[in-house]
Amino acid sequence: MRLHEYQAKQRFARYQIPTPAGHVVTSPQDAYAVAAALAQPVVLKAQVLTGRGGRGSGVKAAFNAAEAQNHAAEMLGMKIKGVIVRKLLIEPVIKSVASIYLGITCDRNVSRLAIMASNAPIADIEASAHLQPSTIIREYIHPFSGLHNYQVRNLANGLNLPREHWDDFTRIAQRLYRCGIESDATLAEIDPLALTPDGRLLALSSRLVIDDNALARQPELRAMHDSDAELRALAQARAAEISYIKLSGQIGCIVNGAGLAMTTMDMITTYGDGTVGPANFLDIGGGAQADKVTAGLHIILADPDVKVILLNIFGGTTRGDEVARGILQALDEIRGEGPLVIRLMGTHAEEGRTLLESACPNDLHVVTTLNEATQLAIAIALGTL
Amino acid sequence: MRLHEYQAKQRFARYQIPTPAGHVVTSPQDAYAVAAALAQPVVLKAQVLTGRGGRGSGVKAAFNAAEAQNHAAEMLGMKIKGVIVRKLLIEPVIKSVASIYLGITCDRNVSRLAIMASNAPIADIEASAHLQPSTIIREYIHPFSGLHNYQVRNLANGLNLPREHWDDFTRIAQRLYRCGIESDATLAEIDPLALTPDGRLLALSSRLVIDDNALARQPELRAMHDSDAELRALAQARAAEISYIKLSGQIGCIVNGAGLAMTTMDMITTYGDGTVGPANFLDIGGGAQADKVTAGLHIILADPDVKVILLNIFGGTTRGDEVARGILQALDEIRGEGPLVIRLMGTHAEEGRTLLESACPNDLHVVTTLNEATQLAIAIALGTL
Amino acid sequence: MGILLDGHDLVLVQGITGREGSFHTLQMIEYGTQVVGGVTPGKGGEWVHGLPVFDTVAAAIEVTGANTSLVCVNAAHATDAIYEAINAGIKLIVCITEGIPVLDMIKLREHLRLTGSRLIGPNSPGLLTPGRAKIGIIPGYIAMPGSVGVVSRSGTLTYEIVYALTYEAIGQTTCVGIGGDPIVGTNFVEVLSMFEDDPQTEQVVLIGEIGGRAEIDAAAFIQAEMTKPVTAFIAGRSAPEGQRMGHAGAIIAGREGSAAEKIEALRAAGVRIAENPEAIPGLLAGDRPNRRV
Amino acid sequence: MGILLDGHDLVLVQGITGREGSFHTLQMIEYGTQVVGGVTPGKGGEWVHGLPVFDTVAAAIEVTGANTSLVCVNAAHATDAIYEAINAGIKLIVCITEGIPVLDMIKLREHLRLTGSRLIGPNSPGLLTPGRAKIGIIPGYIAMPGSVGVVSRSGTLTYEIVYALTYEAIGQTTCVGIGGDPIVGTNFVEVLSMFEDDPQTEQVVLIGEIGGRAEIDAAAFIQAEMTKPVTAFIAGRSAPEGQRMGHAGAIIAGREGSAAEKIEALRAAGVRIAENPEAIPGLLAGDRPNRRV
Repeated sequence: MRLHEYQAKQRFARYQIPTPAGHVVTSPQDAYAVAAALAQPVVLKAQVLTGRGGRGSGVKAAFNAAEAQNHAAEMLGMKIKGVIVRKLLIEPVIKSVASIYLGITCDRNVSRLAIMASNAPIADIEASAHLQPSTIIREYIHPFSGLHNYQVRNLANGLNLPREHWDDFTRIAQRLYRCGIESDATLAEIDPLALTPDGRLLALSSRLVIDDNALARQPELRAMHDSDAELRALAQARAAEISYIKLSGQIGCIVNGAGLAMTTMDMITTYGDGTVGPANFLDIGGGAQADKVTAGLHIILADPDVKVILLNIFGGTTRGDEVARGILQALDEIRGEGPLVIRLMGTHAEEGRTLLESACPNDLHVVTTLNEATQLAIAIALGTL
Repeated sequence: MRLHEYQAKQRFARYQIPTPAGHVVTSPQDAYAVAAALAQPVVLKAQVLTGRGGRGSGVKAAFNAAEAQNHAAEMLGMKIKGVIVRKLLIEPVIKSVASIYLGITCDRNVSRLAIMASNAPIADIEASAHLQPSTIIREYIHPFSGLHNYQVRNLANGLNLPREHWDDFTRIAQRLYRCGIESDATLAEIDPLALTPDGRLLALSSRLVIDDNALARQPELRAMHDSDAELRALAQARAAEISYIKLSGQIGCIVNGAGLAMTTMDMITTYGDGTVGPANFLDIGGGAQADKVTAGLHIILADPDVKVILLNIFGGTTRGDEVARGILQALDEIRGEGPLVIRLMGTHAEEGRTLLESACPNDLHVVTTLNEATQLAIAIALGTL
Repeated sequence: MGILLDGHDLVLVQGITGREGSFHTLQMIEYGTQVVGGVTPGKGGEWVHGLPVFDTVAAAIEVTGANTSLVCVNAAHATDAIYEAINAGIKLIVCITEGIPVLDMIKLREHLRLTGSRLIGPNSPGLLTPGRAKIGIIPGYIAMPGSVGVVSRSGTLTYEIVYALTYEAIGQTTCVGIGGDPIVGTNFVEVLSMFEDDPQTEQVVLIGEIGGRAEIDAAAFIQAEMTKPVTAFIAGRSAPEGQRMGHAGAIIAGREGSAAEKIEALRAAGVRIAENPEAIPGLLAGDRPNRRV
Repeated sequence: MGILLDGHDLVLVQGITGREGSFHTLQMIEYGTQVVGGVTPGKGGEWVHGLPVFDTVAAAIEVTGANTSLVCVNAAHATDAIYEAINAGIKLIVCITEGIPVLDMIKLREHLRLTGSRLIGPNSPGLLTPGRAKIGIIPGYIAMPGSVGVVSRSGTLTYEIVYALTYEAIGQTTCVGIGGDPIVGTNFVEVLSMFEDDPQTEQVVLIGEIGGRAEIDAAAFIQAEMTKPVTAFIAGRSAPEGQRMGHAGAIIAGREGSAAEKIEALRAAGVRIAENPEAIPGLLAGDRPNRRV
């Protein structure tokens, strides 16, 4: 779960990581007031949770309060990657004589956290954790003894950071580490950490991504999640505890199991041959529970791109007839329209398929193999059936 | 550094370890008020830092406020092992259907913390850490992965604690562990942890001993130290960063180095043969700094038992003449009275001894060997010189 | 006989009194696994499917002599259960729990390095030696005894592929799900190495997916150390960058972890790559009977 | 040649620019130790006694080839310095720092177990091989080359006893101070074992004190494994229970750690016990020249 930049900075402030004096506003009037109070050039940052936000069209500078108000009027309500901007973070423009990247993430290949620093921005820290470009200085953090000061000094040394800033840099890195660990962050980064003309180190931009698996023990952070600032479908999926990713094709997929869902997606892409593709990735999890099928159908039916739905269930230890009854119950609740291809496999799958075919014949196609299912869905999407 | 029981309980409360609703008072009137407000039988506990306080004459029960006031009047101002009682902790008397000992300390022999539990009180947990009486259930805590819940369940199982209390017991043990670790405690104990008739677990008595070596990074705990509640000489020694322990003999010792100080003490005891003994252990540390000699002399001269002072310095890499000048400077500052035996060894020790002999002949005896020094001091103490 | 299970496996189910734990215990017993007991703290003394339940793993081992454990405990308590199993001396631990926080796994992984215990998972469907025993939740009916070793990061995709093999009458020695999390107790290379050493296993099917470099490491190992043929399928060729595809571990970060990269590395190591799961049986080495079951 | 120092010791001083660090660096150089440089974070590029100062241990090793380190850093930064030395590959680390918190030492001790580095100390005077080299603060003039190994938990008491030996013209192979803290990197048994294996060492003097059971363990080792005679002195026979006697480690807890208990165990293991330090030379085995220096 990503935090907004302003939320990450609030969290940083609790760990005494210095950040600019920022405020969040939701109206142009407030933007004027905040900029006027700051009485210096400001930067306005749209707070949306799409990709690596806080860059591009989502950031504007203003020399005075009036300009800040104008920018805010423009920015509030605009869409960034489909999400409406509802909040702006306004901060003073900070001059800097040097910019440092400092970030902590998990390097899964060595099963450790890595702390990385660079004199240039790092585009993608998770990737950089393993790749080793020479411009990035890196230290692995021992899972038990933690981040040592000497390791931070190694970073400072590698960055050629003037020594009078080493103590400051060490404190900030240790606080970032503690903040990250105590927040169950899979990514904690400062980009850039600016060295100001008067010799302070300041976290100009910040990013915290919280491990979804740890949200249960991080109630405070979980409560910070802003579902208004992400796509509606994502928020719905999160609530239903299913995994959903919007793609650009026409075939809505509902699959149990991540690997099988990706495989379904891959096969649609291959056989679709550039003309037809998957509308989404959607994994309802290993079992085949009716409520998750229902939630998945809800999300996909709301997607205007979808022309046909492909439901691919491999029942595992769940009996096929039970799965079929669950699907029928879900369809009954939804009462959605449009063609549906169902591929059902597993123990007693045949009974399940019979049940499905007899119960609900209109627009419903029941098949056995993955190949059949994919090609049938593609044919329906192309209108060639 | 030991905390008062009330301080330990305040600390426990911060970690949500349940304790009785106690208050500290410094006057009989306040004792009346607190007992009246509690409106039930109370226990008054003298808050002094001598040995395993909070037991024996330092604890009294009262059935009502008037009785509490009377007890308080008696207890406040009384001396326990030489220390005046200035504070009383007043708590409601808690009924219990079972009492558990629960404590965490370092078992130096395995270089780990051990958590121990028992259905009977443990008189000396540090000793018990290694000794393994069968009534004590024990789990070693891995320094990196910490205390696991399953380990606490092993304790609960061994105690035959009814299962409905396991979750509660686990929470309390984990909190005690966190409190101990985060307080740099060398001992964190609840004795007893009472099971009340209504099924709650409550820390009736608590003890926290903080690692002296960690006080620099525990400023809040260091500030809690109550030097009014320990012997004056101990407080002085602590302030001067020298190590002092009062003993019952007549020969005041000032030595550099703990091992050498103990050896000096041992030799006085042996040669003193039951008639004369060391008045104290006093280690000014490995070097031979003048300010520590001064502080040591101050403490010893204030001890009415002392008949003669034995200063035993092995100079190590410090030159003997420098050490001698330091001693002379200290003696000059102090202008104390009474006989003094000085044994000075190390590089250039002879020059040092000459310097001492020529500078300050009255009542000052300069010797070379440990045997000479000890026997001379004993002779002086016995008046046989 | 297959790998990991050696016929002397006395299995404990941690979380046996739960809905899942109880269900899969029965499935395992029916499949022939020697389940000897279970552990649920606070429920010691109860019985599930005729098996004794204990409060602690230590007590369970003392009574039953268990040496293997299935951890079927929710994410909040799963690592505690695993530490308990490790520190009580259990040698093989299979964890099916999904959703263990990554920082917990980092610590646990380090702890495992220092002990003699092996963890399969977490977020693993477990392992199954057809006709003999299974630990975990892989459905028994999809498999049959034979000479193909299967190792996978997925759950239902594994079933799909094992079923496809069985459908073509191609049996398996052991099917191992190593789990879909970014940090797991046992990786591809370790399982490949066991298959290489296993006299029953003649060839191996590897089922990978996007994210991390486990398949790249596997390719390096196959090239350097393996004599047995390997066929692979990699899921997620069409996955977008930077998105977590269901599995916590399935995410392409920058240039790293894409299916293309992995397929290339495996091909270079001499591995045959299947375009889809149903193509795998046809790609296997040797003359296999192609009859329907 | 003595133990621990092997003649190829290239020594780094961590904290070389401090008052103590600088002083003892000079003392070590004068005694013949090959000190090759120092480390003080933020002072790289400076020079002390003609030796280069580096910001990090890694840089110092790269330039000087150091394989040994003296940690002469205050308690707040000492463990960081030790971890830095360990993780940079230093094999022998001597730490003279007093006052390291016990929880830090518990962690460090565990970390040391997992690495190939040896720590002497903390709160140790260091070690000295007479006439050859010393690492730490043991004064050189108190010692002379010979065949007695000395191992001790104390500082000045060690000097006292080594000096008493030298005064009687009884030379030493190596003098090792293992440190007076409750948790130290190297214990009596490890050093005794090195003396047992060292061809130059003919007998050993062990200087113990109250607290813990290091001397009890030593007694067991002496009885079971040692062929060379051992003479011991134990400080603190008159120490009261429950009081920390200067050294963090010197405390009698209940029935454990008393001098009487230790003396009894050592005696039972065939060790001669000295009643006071000056009695040690007279108790040593063999015909030793008894002339004054």
